[in-house]
Amino acid sequence: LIHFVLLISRQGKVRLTKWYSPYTQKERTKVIRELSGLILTRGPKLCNFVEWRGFKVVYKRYASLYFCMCIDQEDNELEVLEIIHHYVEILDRYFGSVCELDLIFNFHKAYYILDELLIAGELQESSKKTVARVIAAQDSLVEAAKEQASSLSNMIAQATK
Amino acid sequence: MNPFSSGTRLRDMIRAIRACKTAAEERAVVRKECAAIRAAISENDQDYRHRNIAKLMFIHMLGYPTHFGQMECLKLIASPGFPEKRIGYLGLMLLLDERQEVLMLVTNSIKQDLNHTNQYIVGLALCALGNIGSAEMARDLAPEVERLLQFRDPNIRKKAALCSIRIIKKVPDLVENFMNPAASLLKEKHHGVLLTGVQLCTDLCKISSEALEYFRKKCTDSLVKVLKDLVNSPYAPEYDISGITDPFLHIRLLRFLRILGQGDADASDSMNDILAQVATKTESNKNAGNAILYECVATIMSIEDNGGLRVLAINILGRFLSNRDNNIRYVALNMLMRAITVDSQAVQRHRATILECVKDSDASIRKRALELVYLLVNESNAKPLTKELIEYLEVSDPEFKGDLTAKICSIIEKFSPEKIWYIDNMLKVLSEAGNYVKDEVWHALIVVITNASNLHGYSVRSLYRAVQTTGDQETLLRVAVWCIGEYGDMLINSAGMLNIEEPITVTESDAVDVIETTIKRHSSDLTTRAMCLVALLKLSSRFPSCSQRINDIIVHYKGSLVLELQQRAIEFSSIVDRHQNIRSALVERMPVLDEATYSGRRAGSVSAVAS
Amino acid sequence: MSGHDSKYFSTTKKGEIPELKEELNSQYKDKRKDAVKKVIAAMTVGKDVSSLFTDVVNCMQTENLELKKLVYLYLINYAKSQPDLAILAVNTFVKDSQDPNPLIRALAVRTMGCIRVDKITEYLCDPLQRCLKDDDPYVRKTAAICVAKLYDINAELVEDRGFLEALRDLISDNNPMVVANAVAALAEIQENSSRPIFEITSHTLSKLLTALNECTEWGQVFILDALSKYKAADAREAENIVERVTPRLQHANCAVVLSAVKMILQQMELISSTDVVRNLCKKMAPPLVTLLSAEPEIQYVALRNINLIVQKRPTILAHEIKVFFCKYNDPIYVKMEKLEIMIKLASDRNIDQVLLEFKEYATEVDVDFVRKAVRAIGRCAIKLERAAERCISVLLELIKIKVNYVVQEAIIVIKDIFRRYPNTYESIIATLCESLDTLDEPEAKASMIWIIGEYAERIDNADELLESFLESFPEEPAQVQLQLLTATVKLFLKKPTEGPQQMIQVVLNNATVETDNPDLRDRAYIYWRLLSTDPEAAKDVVLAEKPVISDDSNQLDASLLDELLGNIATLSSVYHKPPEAFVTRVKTAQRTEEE
Amino acid sequence: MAGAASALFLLDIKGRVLVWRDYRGDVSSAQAERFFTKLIEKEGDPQSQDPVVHDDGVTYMFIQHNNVYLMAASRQNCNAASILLFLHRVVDVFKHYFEELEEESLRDNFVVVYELLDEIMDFGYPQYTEAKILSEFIKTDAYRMEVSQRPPMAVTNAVSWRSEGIRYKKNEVFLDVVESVNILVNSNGQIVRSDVVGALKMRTYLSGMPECKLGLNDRVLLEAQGRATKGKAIDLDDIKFHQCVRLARFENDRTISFIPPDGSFDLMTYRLSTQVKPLIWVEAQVERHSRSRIEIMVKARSQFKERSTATNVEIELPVPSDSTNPNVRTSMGSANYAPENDALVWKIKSFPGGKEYMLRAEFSLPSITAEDAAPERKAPIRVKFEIPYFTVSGIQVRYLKIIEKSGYQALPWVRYITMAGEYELRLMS
Repeated sequence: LIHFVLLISRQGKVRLTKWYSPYTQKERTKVIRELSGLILTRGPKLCNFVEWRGFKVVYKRYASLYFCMCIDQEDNELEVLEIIHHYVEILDRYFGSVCELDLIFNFHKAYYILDELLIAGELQESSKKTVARVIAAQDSLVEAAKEQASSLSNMIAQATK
Repeated sequence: MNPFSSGTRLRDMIRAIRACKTAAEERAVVRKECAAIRAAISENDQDYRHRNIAKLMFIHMLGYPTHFGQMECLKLIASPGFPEKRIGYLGLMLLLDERQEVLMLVTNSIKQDLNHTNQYIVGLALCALGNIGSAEMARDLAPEVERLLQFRDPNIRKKAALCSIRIIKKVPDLVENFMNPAASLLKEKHHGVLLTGVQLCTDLCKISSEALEYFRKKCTDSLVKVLKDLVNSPYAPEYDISGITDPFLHIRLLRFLRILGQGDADASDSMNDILAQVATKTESNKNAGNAILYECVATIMSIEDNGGLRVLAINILGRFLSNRDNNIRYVALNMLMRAITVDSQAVQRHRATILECVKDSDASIRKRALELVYLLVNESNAKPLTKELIEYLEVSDPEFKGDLTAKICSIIEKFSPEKIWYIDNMLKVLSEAGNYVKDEVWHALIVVITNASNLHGYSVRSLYRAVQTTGDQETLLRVAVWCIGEYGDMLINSAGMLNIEEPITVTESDAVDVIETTIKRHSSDLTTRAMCLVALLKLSSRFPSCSQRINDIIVHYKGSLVLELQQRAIEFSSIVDRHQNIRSALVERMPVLDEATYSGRRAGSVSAVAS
Repeated sequence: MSGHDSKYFSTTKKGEIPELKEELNSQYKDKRKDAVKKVIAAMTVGKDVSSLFTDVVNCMQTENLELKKLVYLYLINYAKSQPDLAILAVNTFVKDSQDPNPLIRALAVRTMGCIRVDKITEYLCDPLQRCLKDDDPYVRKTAAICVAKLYDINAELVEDRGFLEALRDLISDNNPMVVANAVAALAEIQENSSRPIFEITSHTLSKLLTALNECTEWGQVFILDALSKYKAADAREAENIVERVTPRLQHANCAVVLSAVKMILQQMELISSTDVVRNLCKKMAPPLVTLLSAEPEIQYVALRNINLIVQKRPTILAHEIKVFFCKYNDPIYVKMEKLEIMIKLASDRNIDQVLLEFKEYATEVDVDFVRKAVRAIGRCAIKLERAAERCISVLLELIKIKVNYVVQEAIIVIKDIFRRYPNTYESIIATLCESLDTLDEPEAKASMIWIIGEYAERIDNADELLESFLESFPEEPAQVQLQLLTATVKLFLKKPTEGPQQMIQVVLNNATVETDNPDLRDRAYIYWRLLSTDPEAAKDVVLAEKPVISDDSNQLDASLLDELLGNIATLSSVYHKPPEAFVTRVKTAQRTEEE
Repeated sequence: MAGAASALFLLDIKGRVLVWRDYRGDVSSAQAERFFTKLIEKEGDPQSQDPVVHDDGVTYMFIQHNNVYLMAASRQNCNAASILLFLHRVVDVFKHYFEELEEESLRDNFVVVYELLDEIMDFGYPQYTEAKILSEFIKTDAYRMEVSQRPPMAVTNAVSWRSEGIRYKKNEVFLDVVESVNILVNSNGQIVRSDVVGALKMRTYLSGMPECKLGLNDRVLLEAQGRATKGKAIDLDDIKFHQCVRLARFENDRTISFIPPDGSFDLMTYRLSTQVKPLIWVEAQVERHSRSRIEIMVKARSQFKERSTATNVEIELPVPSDSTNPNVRTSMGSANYAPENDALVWKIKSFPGGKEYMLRAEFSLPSITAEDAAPERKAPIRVKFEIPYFTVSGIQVRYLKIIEKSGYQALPWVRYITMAGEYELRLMS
């Protein structure tokens, strides 16, 4: 079970947080602070796991970003690394060679994609293609609604001229 | 429009926040933006509702309060359009969680959306329910979710499967309703549905033994076949990761089999072949393959014994342990901990490597290795291992000292071949890292010393020597103070001298000196000082000639602001002063706490905590 | 005026090192300089560029001062890891130490002193000897400090080569900055030596006091700190010294002011005339108060020191309590220290206003601050007998707000108030008992239990109240267990009825055979033996009259206070600990390692 | 108590080392990491932590400026006051060099930063921090060509703050007497604390090595000189002088004599703890209507003579952090909701003596309260203002004599102004 997903920049800025287990606002802040301190200071060649409050945090660094997932003691750390990479690849495909700025300005999209990948802290889909397809379908629903709205407002504008 | 509403776009707000140099600047920008959003909310501004929620989500991520926006998410969810619902649900999941009462208000909207004709809207509702649903919501909406497990589109079926996991975790008595539909998911070909279906079944089995029996009987063989097909499947680009088809599904199947095989010889037997195949055929040069091997080893270790498979598993771990990749070494150590109960001999072979890992530069590996070393210790290797660990204690960094000390102490307690070894080594730890030693450890040390009547003199003399050289380890001081109080006479008259001991001359006043320095030491804590007072009372009877001097020290604390010290000082000074006739009776040797019953009880309470 | 060095941080290519190597050996000066900059940039971000040692050292022989400085900087960083190669730099160093330009001469000795490699150190002696006698004061002041550096690396060498004498000579130098640095160096050397090396005679004293007027603010601090160790021969000399130091109280630099205060306080010990002392106290007050207008970090240090000063000389700031009232924007660490001093300065005259302030603080949001404010009220009650009643009524008001941590904090201080004023305020016990269930902090629990035991005869249901704690006895922290033990014994001695008798059995059993805490067991056995041998004696011992607790609970003991006052402005005065409590001698550790 | 800093670290806001200089070889860069973990390990933001932290034999002393931490590590019992003050001076030096001290300016100029770190401290002992003089021989790239190859005389001179050979066509001195009124009024309207902090701020444009002498209407001085002191003389509680002022001379005969640095500096500061009547008095009534609405009524009154006028008056009234929809009316000036400060700011451009103005405001509050929200801090009302041509203390500059051996005439210009310092009035709770 993944308890939460965190995306932290090298500067310690939070880029994405997703909590699958309940934590109060105060606890969340504390968790983020503790983990940033723990993870950002680790050297590059060390293993990608830190033990923390009886849990394990699996993290992986991609350029300036640290992707972190907190799991139970008995979960498969190596698989979680693979899940992180899976997510990153989907992001990369979606944004077209993703960079930190994409995730900052389109943070909601990163969440939409994550929601197609994980629910209740469990993996939902192992096909990148499928995720891309359902995201695209939903994006186009949004586009269609926008167009409709703008043509509607055009019509109103025309009518009230 | 409200004069405070800045009407900036999301992008512009993010830019403005990013441009801030200090936390204070950022706080100011965010607060202004929040005020503008509050203004828009109170005007019930519909056009910008989704934009405001998007902004609040960003602000929330930065850690600022956004409670005032929660109702807006509900309004967005209640609106008819997909774009509004999409952002509304996202906001709901981000700004709220299962503990908030406001969340209940959304139950009805979710119910409607679960019945929506647009499958993507159904998907949003499932996702929200699966991620933040409360027990109450789970109960209310379980029938909808159960129905959706048979929805025409696989995209919804897989979401419903994971959503069901949350439901049964929140409301375990609903397990029964989900068993049948879950089992039918296992027949699916769609990877996503199969993946989530296996997961759902696994969780059902974890929650209910009835479910476990049910799945074990009904599905073990078919699952073995599914895994077999997967392992032998031809190249499938959509699911391929470094040459392996869907490692995620591999791992989930292996995990489910583990649960089914555990404690059931028949089920275990039926999966032997496929496990052997996975263990031998899986490529181990990439992470995905190693992840599968790791899972496979875990399954082999857990299911009913099959010697051949275990050897295979231990060999894999051996390879892992000598891998240069720290991740692989870490999981090897992790898995060896579980393997030790199955085959401790095999793990012992790697002892030297594991001990090296205790000194690794990687804190995570160090910690894992230490846990493992602890499990590896037995009567035959306790002495050299303890020696090695104590030596390492001196150079280890402060963060690690706490863990290391605790483990060393525990090893000493568990495996000491003779008491003198126990005492000697404990003294070493106390002198080196006494400030990291927990109460129960030094308590236990005193219990051991008191029970070893032939070592009383030896102990008090060793302690006396130890505090002469290291006076700043709190627990060392406490044990020394207690022993000097209790066995002060043996310190002076060299009673019970062992032939390995160097002779030592200590006068009565030397002994009192130790206590006096300790009680007056600026950094001594309350417990140590309080113990000093008892020690002084004892010494006043053991060394009558020092009685006056001792009373002078005690009297000083009669006006102490510290409750415990004042009370003791008043009582003890009165005893020394006015009740000399009963004094020696009061402080004669303390009854010994019977070691056997005591440690038995302690072990009992420890295992109670552990379970 | 911003430069463009940042571009160097962006290069993270793999072939960086070979590329740099090539550039360092370029035939073009500018290219070489740029390359060295890149090397330093890499070093700055923590990359290991030690493999370029030879190439960088090759750039050392240059007319360009900036480049030279960069190469030196590199040497300071890496010489230790490449001691064999470091020798390559020696020639240039020695040459530079004779350069016509004083900047370069000083730079050379300064840098050589920073390179802690034996081979370099050997070659440092001659240039250092020359530079100590250099015509240019800038070189001499650098050389003076360099002697201390050398002493840190190789003390024997310093003593053998007569550097100590040379350093002592510099005290009479005509340049104030040279004098100040020589003093700093000598003081440091003295600190690490058991032999007398830097003994201040009345002659040097006078010279140094004169130098004070002319040297930089930092130099003034060195000199004042060194002189504060000086023991005047008699009151007259002390007064003389003080007279020459007092003008420093007007210095804008807070460190100068604090060091001057230190020196004055030291000399005041010798001055017997009460008039002079009173006058000096009056003089020191305004500068001490002004320290509170400094930056918050300095305020913090000042407050920690003022805390010591008012313990020794309470009169100095007796009338200035208002400046210690907390401002809204004071950082929490300043507020906490101010509170501490407010307690110390509270008096019958100002207590009403102080209480109003404390009450205000007690309703703030910062939990630690609120706790401290509540405790402060109690401590004032203990300190000021005539104000005790007012303090207690404020505490009771606060208890009524029912904020959990306020209640617990209040109970902790009220038990002290009871011990300070026996038989005066016990009427409030009933109010306290109402909060019994809400206590979850050991200290508060222990305090409440003590109150119940101590006043068992006045509390009708004392046995019930204590009994409610017994069930959880094994899980309680030791502090609470010990108080429960004592309280039960008291209850039994006061009301030897059936209930308490059973309770005492349970408690004694729990505290002897059911625990491994040796201290608790000792305590319980002593009670047990006492009760069984001589119940009358037990009463006499346990219920003995208590001396009233003293009101100076938070005072340091006199010898420690004096030691700390001698360390005003230093870390020791900030920590309120003697230096040896936090200074660990790294050097000795290193030496034993080498052996 | 000899003791020195071991190293100086410049860290970014997340505790990563930007530049550091090792002075004694007994700490490593790992220390910076330990320092920062130590800092964030405790709850709350680093700004609320003690500025002196001890960990495992090393003491860390630090200050923050913009997005940079300046931290000195020491293993000895060093002079904490001196080191912390030194860190503040380092900020001044960097500001002089780079205009602003922040992460970017340090990165962009790391070479100069290293050079400066080498010069301002040696073996952990503060050496020299006069930015103006330093910039004569340590220059940034742009000015590199003009670098002097020798240490300026001033570095080691008794007059370490001024170089020789300064020339101006027109010799002028500007002297501003600025008094800040600090006041704290309790919620019951009682003045808890009040004092005045004054500063004589100088800007000098003088040639050569001028000798200056300043005369004030200081009662002690006037009495010493046997002059009549009725009404005009003032008592200054505590005077602090710039290091250029001859302290021993002042101690002897209260003469303020000095050779000034070039440019601007604070010649002296003083403090007056006599209680002053609050120049602007503010009363506020706050009414909370359940959790939905809050009403504020404010009266502001000027309590100084009618012939003076306060300008740029700003009254900051605290409001709950989630206030919405302000509705404000004022009898004078304008009021704006400033959510960045959780306040309503009432600005009055010109506020003559003896006047009273009113403000009424209403805010609405959201119905949902924050989960585990900390109770709101009880902020006081804060007031800012300036009153030109006026000092509370009545201090007067009687003369400023400037004597230089070339004998030029220099013009002194003197101005007076009073302003609000920490001017706080606690709200009724």
